[in-house]
Amino acid sequence: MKRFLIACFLFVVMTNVYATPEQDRLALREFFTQRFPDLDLNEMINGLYAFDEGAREQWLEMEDFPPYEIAIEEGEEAFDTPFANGKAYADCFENGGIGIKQNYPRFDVDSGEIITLEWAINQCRTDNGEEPLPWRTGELAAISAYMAYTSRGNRMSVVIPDDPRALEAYESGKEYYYTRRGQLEFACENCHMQSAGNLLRADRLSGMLGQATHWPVYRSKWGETGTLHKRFMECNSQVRAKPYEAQSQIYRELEFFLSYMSNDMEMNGPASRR
Amino acid sequence: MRLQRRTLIRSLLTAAAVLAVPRWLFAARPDAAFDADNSESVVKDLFDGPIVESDQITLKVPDIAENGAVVPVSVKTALTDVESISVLVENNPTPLVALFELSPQSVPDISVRMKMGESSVVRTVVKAGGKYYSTSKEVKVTIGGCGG
Amino acid sequence: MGKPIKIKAKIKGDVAEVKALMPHPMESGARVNADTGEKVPKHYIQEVVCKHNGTVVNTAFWGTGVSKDPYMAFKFKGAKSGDKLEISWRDNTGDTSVGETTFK
Amino acid sequence: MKLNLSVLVFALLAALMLNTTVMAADDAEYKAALVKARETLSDAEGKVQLWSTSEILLNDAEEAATAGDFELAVKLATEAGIHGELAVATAEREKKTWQKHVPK
Repeated sequence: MKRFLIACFLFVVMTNVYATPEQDRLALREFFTQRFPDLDLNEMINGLYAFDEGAREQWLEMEDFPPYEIAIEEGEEAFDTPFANGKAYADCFENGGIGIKQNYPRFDVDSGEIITLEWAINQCRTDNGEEPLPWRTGELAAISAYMAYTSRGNRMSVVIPDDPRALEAYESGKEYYYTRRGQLEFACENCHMQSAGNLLRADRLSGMLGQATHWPVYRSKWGETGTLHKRFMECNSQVRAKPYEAQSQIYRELEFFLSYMSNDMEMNGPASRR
Repeated sequence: MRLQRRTLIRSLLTAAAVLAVPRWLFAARPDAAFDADNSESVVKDLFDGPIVESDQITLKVPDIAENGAVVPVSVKTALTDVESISVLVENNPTPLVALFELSPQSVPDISVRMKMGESSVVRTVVKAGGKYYSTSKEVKVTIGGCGG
Repeated sequence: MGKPIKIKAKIKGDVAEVKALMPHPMESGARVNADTGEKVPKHYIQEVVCKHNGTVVNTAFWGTGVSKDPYMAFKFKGAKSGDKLEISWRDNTGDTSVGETTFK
Repeated sequence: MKLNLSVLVFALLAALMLNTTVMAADDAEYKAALVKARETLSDAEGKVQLWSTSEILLNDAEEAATAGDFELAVKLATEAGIHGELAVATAEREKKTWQKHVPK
């Protein structure tokens, strides 16, 4: 009996706590396959436009000459402009910073930090004696948009190295995603898994798969191009939870988890959304 | 004094530049029509003749606007000798959104993105061969685009 | 001088198709600045002129109802490879901007 | 009947006076409510569960206190504390249940 209980306990522990990130990802894909049997899951990189034909048509019209092209151009110019010390962004990144967005966020073994692309861009600046840029919109979002643009068509390939700190960061982001919060007591999961594709008042909700592939985004509601963390803050505010700062540890962990869930999906940033 | 003279010279130069432009392009921006707060005034200010409904015009706008701040609209027409195409959103604070004046070289097929404060009739008026033709469509707006 | 206009132009058969994106705030005068509580003054493009090899093909007059970062598309006949296309705007503050491209 | 009425009036007046003595909050009472609210709120924050409403309530409470309306200030600060308690309750419940929502 005792042995049976221990076996049960171990089974529960192994299936609950020690589901590997890869098991999580495959289970998530299975979840959406069950929910949307007729949908090509790859379409989910287009967010709500995977579910709403009328909205999709307007979106495609926007894509004819999307307003984020302004950010791409500004970003490219900033990216190519050397710092005061003569170095440039290209010197800070593998492959000169071109076509690498799919590898972010990454876990830095030396510092134990989750490095998002925006974090790396600002780190590149401060390493070269420049002031860091504001996190949410403007030049940083533009540079990120340009780098995302050069990464289009690549597959998301976030790596969780065999390091307990990396796994801990992943688990922390995962817990954040599934935990109800705020006065309205909504978890990210409530909107973007349970209710994905449904209308919440006038808003068609996107699904969790592919949520990390297309940033930064020109959101018509914002009237400008902004980063994923700007959206995190907005999501939190919408359920009346106090938002964290952009690039705070918890948001970077959330992005780490969210991006891993989109692994193997096509990079399609920057994008335009309602 | 000097400043005034400079201003005067500038206006003379502007006048000269304007005179050099062909007659059909001469029309200045109809500011009053753009400032008018109801579509009746716009119509009165802008169109000096009767307007007839026409099925020769294709007005493409969404049934439900994704976001009132950015509503794509296109107008094209099979009518010939098109001189201008205007777009009005009847319930906007100032209904006249755009007026395109087309040269004979133009193909009457234009697109623009516009703001809509609330659900409204969107109307287009095409001036062709000196006459006015129109068509309209109702657009539902769930997130208003005014003030945002 | 406003931000430069972005233009995409191509020739399909005998018709030139032009699309333009013009970075501009397009303030209607009705928006309230959330920080100061004050109304943001009107600041919007009033006139857009499109020229083919120096000849005006169309003029667009705009009100405050055109979206932020305006987009417009139009077509015209008679363009051929190597021709120039120029688009310029003027806003209610007197500011201007211009963009230019060559048909391929 | 007449006697009854004056007794009633007296009782009412007494109740009213008593009421004001009980309700008349002062600065000390507000400070106490504030300390209590801050405690629960920092507990909620530690559990990654702060509501966006709490800070607004505390700001409004501070404003009321500055204006001398301690009764309102106490009420708002207490409300903020309750939001904190509810957030903590959510945190403690979710800690046990969130895993159930992860697809397996």
